[in-house]
Amino acid sequence: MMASTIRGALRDNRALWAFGVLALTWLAAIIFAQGFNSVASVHYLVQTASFLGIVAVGQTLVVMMSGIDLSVSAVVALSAVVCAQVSAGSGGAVAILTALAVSVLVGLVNAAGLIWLRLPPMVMTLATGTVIAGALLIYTNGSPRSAQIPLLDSLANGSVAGIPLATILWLAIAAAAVWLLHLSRLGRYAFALGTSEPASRASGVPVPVTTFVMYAACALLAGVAGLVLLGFTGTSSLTMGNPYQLLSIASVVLGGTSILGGRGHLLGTVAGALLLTLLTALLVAWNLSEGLRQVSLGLLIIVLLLVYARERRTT
Amino acid sequence: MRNRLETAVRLSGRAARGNLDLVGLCGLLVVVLVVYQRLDPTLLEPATITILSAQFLPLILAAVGQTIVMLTGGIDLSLGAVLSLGMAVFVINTADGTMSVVTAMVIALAVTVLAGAANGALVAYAGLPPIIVTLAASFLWGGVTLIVLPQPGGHVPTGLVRAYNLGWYGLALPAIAIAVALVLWKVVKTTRFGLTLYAVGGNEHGAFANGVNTRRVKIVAYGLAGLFTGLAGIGLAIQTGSGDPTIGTPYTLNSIAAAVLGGISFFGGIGQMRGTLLGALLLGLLTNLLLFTGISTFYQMILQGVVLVAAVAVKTLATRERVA
Amino acid sequence: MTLLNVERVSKSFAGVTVLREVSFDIQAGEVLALVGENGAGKSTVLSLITGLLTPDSGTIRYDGEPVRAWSPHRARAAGVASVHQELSLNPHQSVAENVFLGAWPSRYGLVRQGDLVARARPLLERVGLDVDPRTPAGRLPLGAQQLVELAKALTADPRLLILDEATSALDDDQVRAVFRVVDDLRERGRSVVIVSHRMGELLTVSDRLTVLKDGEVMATRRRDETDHDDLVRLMVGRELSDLFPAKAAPDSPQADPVLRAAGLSIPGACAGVDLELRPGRIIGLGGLQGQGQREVLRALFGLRHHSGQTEVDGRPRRLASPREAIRRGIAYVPEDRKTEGLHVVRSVRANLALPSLRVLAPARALTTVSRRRENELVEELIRRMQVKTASPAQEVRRLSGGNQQKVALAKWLPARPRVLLLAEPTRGIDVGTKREIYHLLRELADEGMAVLVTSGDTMELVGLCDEVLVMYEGAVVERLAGAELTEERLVHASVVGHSTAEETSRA
Amino acid sequence: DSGGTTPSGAASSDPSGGTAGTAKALKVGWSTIYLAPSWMQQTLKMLEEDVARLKGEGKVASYETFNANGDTSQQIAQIQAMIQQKYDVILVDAGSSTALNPVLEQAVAQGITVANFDSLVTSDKVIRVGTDQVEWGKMTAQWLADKLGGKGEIIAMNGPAGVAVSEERWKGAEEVFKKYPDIKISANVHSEYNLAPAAQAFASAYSAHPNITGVFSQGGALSAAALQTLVKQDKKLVPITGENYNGFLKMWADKRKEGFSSLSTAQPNYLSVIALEAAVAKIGGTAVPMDITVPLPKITDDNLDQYAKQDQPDDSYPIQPIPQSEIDKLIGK
Ligand SMILES: Nc1ncnc2c1ncn2[C@@H]1O[C@H](COP(=O)(O)OP(=O)(O)OP(=O)(O)O)[C@@H](O)[C@H]1O
Ligand SMILES: Nc1ncnc2c1ncn2[C@@H]1O[C@H](COP(=O)(O)OP(=O)(O)OP(=O)(O)O)[C@@H](O)[C@H]1O
Ligand SMILES: [Mg+2]
Ligand SMILES: [Mg+2]
Repeated sequence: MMASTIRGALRDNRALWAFGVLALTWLAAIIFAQGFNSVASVHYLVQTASFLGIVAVGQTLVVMMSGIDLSVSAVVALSAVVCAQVSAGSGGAVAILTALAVSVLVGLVNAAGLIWLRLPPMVMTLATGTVIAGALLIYTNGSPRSAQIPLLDSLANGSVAGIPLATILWLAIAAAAVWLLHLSRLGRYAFALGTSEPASRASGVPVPVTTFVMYAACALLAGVAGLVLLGFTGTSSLTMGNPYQLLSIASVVLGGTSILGGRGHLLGTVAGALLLTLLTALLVAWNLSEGLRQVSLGLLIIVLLLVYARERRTT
Repeated sequence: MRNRLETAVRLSGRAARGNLDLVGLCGLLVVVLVVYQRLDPTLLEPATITILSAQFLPLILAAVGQTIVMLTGGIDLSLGAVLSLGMAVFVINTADGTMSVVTAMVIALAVTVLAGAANGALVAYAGLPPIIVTLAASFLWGGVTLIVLPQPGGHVPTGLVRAYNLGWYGLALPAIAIAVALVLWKVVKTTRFGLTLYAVGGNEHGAFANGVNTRRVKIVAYGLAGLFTGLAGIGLAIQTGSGDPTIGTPYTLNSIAAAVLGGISFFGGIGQMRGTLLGALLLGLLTNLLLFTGISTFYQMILQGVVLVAAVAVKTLATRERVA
Repeated sequence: MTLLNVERVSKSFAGVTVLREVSFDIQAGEVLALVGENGAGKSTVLSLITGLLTPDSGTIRYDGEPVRAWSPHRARAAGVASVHQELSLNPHQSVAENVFLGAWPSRYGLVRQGDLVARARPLLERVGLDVDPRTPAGRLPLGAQQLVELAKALTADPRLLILDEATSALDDDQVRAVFRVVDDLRERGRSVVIVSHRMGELLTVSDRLTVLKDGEVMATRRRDETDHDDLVRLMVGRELSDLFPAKAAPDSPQADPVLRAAGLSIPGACAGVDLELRPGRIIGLGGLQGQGQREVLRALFGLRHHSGQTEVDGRPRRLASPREAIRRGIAYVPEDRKTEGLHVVRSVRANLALPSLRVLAPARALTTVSRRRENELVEELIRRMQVKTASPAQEVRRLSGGNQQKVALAKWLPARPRVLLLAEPTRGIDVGTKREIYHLLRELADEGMAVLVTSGDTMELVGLCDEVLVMYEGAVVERLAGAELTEERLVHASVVGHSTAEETSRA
Repeated sequence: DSGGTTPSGAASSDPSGGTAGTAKALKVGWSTIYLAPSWMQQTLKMLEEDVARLKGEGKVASYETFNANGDTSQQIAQIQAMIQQKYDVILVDAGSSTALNPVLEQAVAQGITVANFDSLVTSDKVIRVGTDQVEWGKMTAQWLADKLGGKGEIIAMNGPAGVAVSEERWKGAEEVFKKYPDIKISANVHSEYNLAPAAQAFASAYSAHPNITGVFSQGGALSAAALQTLVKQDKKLVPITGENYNGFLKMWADKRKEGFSSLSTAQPNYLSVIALEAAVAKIGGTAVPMDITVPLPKITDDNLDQYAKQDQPDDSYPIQPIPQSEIDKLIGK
């Protein structure tokens, strides 16, 4: 009976599990693979994890309300490309603001499609993603620019007290998102929507407002990630966001958040992004062929999810 | 009395609305076909039908597979990877000679059915949502495909490739294959299993509480989807005369788009295969149509996104319940 | 001959013991009733019998043999059929397909729809349901769906039929049809286990009654050895007096209506409904199943497009969405609590706090939810409504049905609504709690709330309401109040479809 | 009116192809698997310039681009549509080295001149204009091996797995490294030919193997990612092989005085121009070789300044124009 109580408690705290698994994996990496024990290695893991992490935090916001945003990859590229393009004419600050504004706009369009056209989130966000990709081709006439924006450069590459600024930014964003999702009224509404839309409507949850805010926040964060990436590489490209589409969702889920919505904790996503980055690095370190590497990644994700992310049955 | 009458009116209205869906799709398809015919007058000639059906076969069969999974309330994000896997296994086993082609087909289908069933077993037993299981599985099967066929290659007997792509004594082999596959589905649908599929998708717990072995149903459904996906992969291999380990990727999203367009619900239990067929045809023809219109490629992507949104939105808005 | 033996079974969920060494048996050709308060463990013990759950300890013997690897599949194969408390129909499949769910008759492995429909008809007839078997099950009203469930349970000609509150959504006519089926089964030597909170029904139909309290068997009585009061005493542990509270004084000055509807119409559901809801009054909407009562409530709560005038406090207001209705002080407890009433996979706390978030998270605190005040509020509600839950963090779906209903009602209270719309508020609720709810509703009315209730239970309407509007085919055909409000007149108007006054005038 | 006749049959015998006035102007189309990457954009521009010139000469009547957006099946559909619309010349940048063979051969059988460039198919019925990808790997790997004196520890940065270009370059490199048992390949990274993911992939590989003495990279963005990481981390700048990705070239030029050194090559954009001219020449009756292998340019410390373009975006591929005489020689005029 005791055991089942403990199991129940642990089950309810899947985000904690994610951190536990992260710690164990890291330990295993240090012991069984070389190169994971250095400060430099930690430094770069948390730095690279923060690009994915920022996108994944945004993704968590919409997944929690049982949505999904497949346009994040396009928004990452959109924000970077727009910023690089605008900065050539109008300087860094204007460029950054423009990029973020455009990103938010995409989020609003996504939400509008869900609310007024009643499209499934997967369809709507996929379509906006395609449209953005096409629009970027036209906007840049095919050749996106490079840009050296000092603010972004230091944000992406600098460190304070040995901690990468990008990571600090990520954690600050995560903290703000924790407030939004877990402490504020809107967050409660998002959780409610994530578990039952009819019941939420009938309880007076402001469905449109919640949807607009969460999708806009998600797109905004994808935009921020695009800017940080622009700072990191100094150049924009039309395909730079591609890896983040599926990986951001995988991070959310590895963080213990239910893809069906309404269950999980945002901090789990922080662990999820770190875990995914670590796994990728680990697989690189093992020096397997690409085929075996993908097989291992797929199996590892499934096994980890089996440990702590199973859904309960509605019996 | 009045009540009864009103119920009857309401019911027939609903029936019309249910079919309105398909009627609308059919109408759209006719419009597209007419426009197509003007741009390409050979549309209805056997040669063109052969070419087009060879072109559409992989998408149609993949969408059939996706539909089966979606009817159970699931989704298969590993479909593209399994399609490539089927293709890869098929081409490494084909050499010249009919016998070996048949054997290779059987082996390839066995592999894809097993891959699908494995997905299904994970969904059924692991208690993980299908979208996540199959996302992870897409890495898994993608990796397996790369191990089986590290880079494009393999060879399908030239005679078969020619017969398939150019017609065989005037017969459009791919069209026949599609028809056979759809008849196969029709039979499956009228079996108990077919009804169970809809029952599980519509109310899983209800089905379970009534003694349906929901786990077995899911495993079989995903396995069946693997069968159709494998057929799609084999079709693609014969069309292209070879195998390519990464060629299947776009089919994942395209198959979902076709199914959604055809009226299959993401929540399971709702939708008809003929809807999916129409959806896939429409998607394929529209993409082709863009090629004839000479619209700048830059705008084509935008148009694709807009068309998808518009089609699905019109469909959902036209068929939704009138609740506040 | 003993068909089924439940021997000292225990069951606990996450450390909470729900059944403690429960034993009882069912004879062939017998109807056994299981009674008990909400959360006593009735559904749980039935789930053990149907194979949905496995006991932690103890044995279940079927036909003298202990059951092994029991599952719904095996139970069904062994002749155990059940109608669960929660509906298990597939809303998207036809009635016929649902009736044969999982065991569709087929020829050469192929199922023919025509055959299904033809075979479904006599079964539907047997349970007194007159619908086209091709209708999607989700389109039927709740009561009809329950009858479809019953027809489904009858397909395999079961040796043991389990009815877990299978009559909760039925009107009197339909209940009689169910009892005919039960009697018929008994005559043919089959056994039935029946669970219901309508004590009167149980006393007419059952041979023996087993009383459960807090997961333990209190007693098993033969029908002729017991009566209503005795059972209630065993269930609740004390006497229950005055089930219904006193009504509002009929000649008290009437306040102005808070909510007024004139000519409310919804195509296919109701037409030209006029009603006035005044503070201090409880109004009932009566009539047979599915005469549009539910839709009227949904329309008033903005969940259903409607035409006609609606006025709040004498001013015309459009009630186009639940948010607007809530803003005007209207609250709604739906009939189908699992979809619109509750977030079943969320905690009791989250459910109770949801409508009150504006207060718990005011704009001046940047809308941050105050945990302290949330806990206070939730605990107060749980205490006031006596919700039986392990903790406020327990998921609502883990509560017994009756306690779920309490949560669905309780969540509105802190918002102090001025109009309360209740659909079937005591469906599946035990006598003790029913009494509490009746008294609570009257209390709320006395505090100035206007209450509108639909119910299929005539006694409830007569006992609770100040006035009852009888609906028939979408129209209000009779208004009964004061001395005119009797069960007889109510039933008459419900069945005949027009008022007695009309009859006399026409004569 | 371009009919189904084989244009080559009606061509004049003038080997110089200077019969612009008499030969009919051609309908030309290019089907490409991707259009988004900047290399493709640059290629498109170069191609369009050449088309404009040929139009001026009356050799080309119309030109159209088709983007398959990563979907090989769609590329097949495109080529089929081009056959249907009776194009005279089909240019192809292939999404799969094998999957397009049947449809391209079908086009050839219909009398259409097909010229494939950059990413090549295995069919020998079409004109294939490319560089030797295996040689690419060999050449740059050999340089690295020499630079390391035959021993050391390296990270290999490859393109996406399962893609022919990437696999072939690595095949060439692996052949060379096999000869040097003292060179240890401590990590073999696959990434899109794209800076951001490459930078992340390299950073994680590098943090596991900080003692490497060289990097074999088979793509410019990959090289830039590696060099950038070393520069940012203020680490020793080990030799990195590369490609004419301007971001990399600029950084190289900048760090050359700190002792950084590389050998880069290029997949020249003018492959497209050669392919177009080969096709036009073939229709004009020239005996164009079916396989045209364009020599790989070599960018070294010495000629780097001719390539690195400080005023152009990082995401561009500077290349020295190829003289017309060179083209004529390659296409057998
Ligand atoms: N589709 C279903 N709907 C409802 N119940 C199901 C379904 N499938 C299986 N079950 C039943 O649910 C119960 C739990 O299943 P199982 O023991 O396999 O899950 P589990 O992995 O132990 O999950 P948990 O840890 O939540 O108990 C079993 O009695 C099983 O028969
Ligand atoms: N899956 C579960 N997890 C945790 N607790 C549960 C679960 N199922 C039931 N319970 C608890 O077991 C107790 C008995 O529930 P059960 O549904 O058997 O009551 P019941 O007698 O059927 O009540 P009602 O008359 O309201 O239907 C309740 O307190 C309920 O909260
Ligand atoms: Mg279990
Ligand atoms: Mg119960």
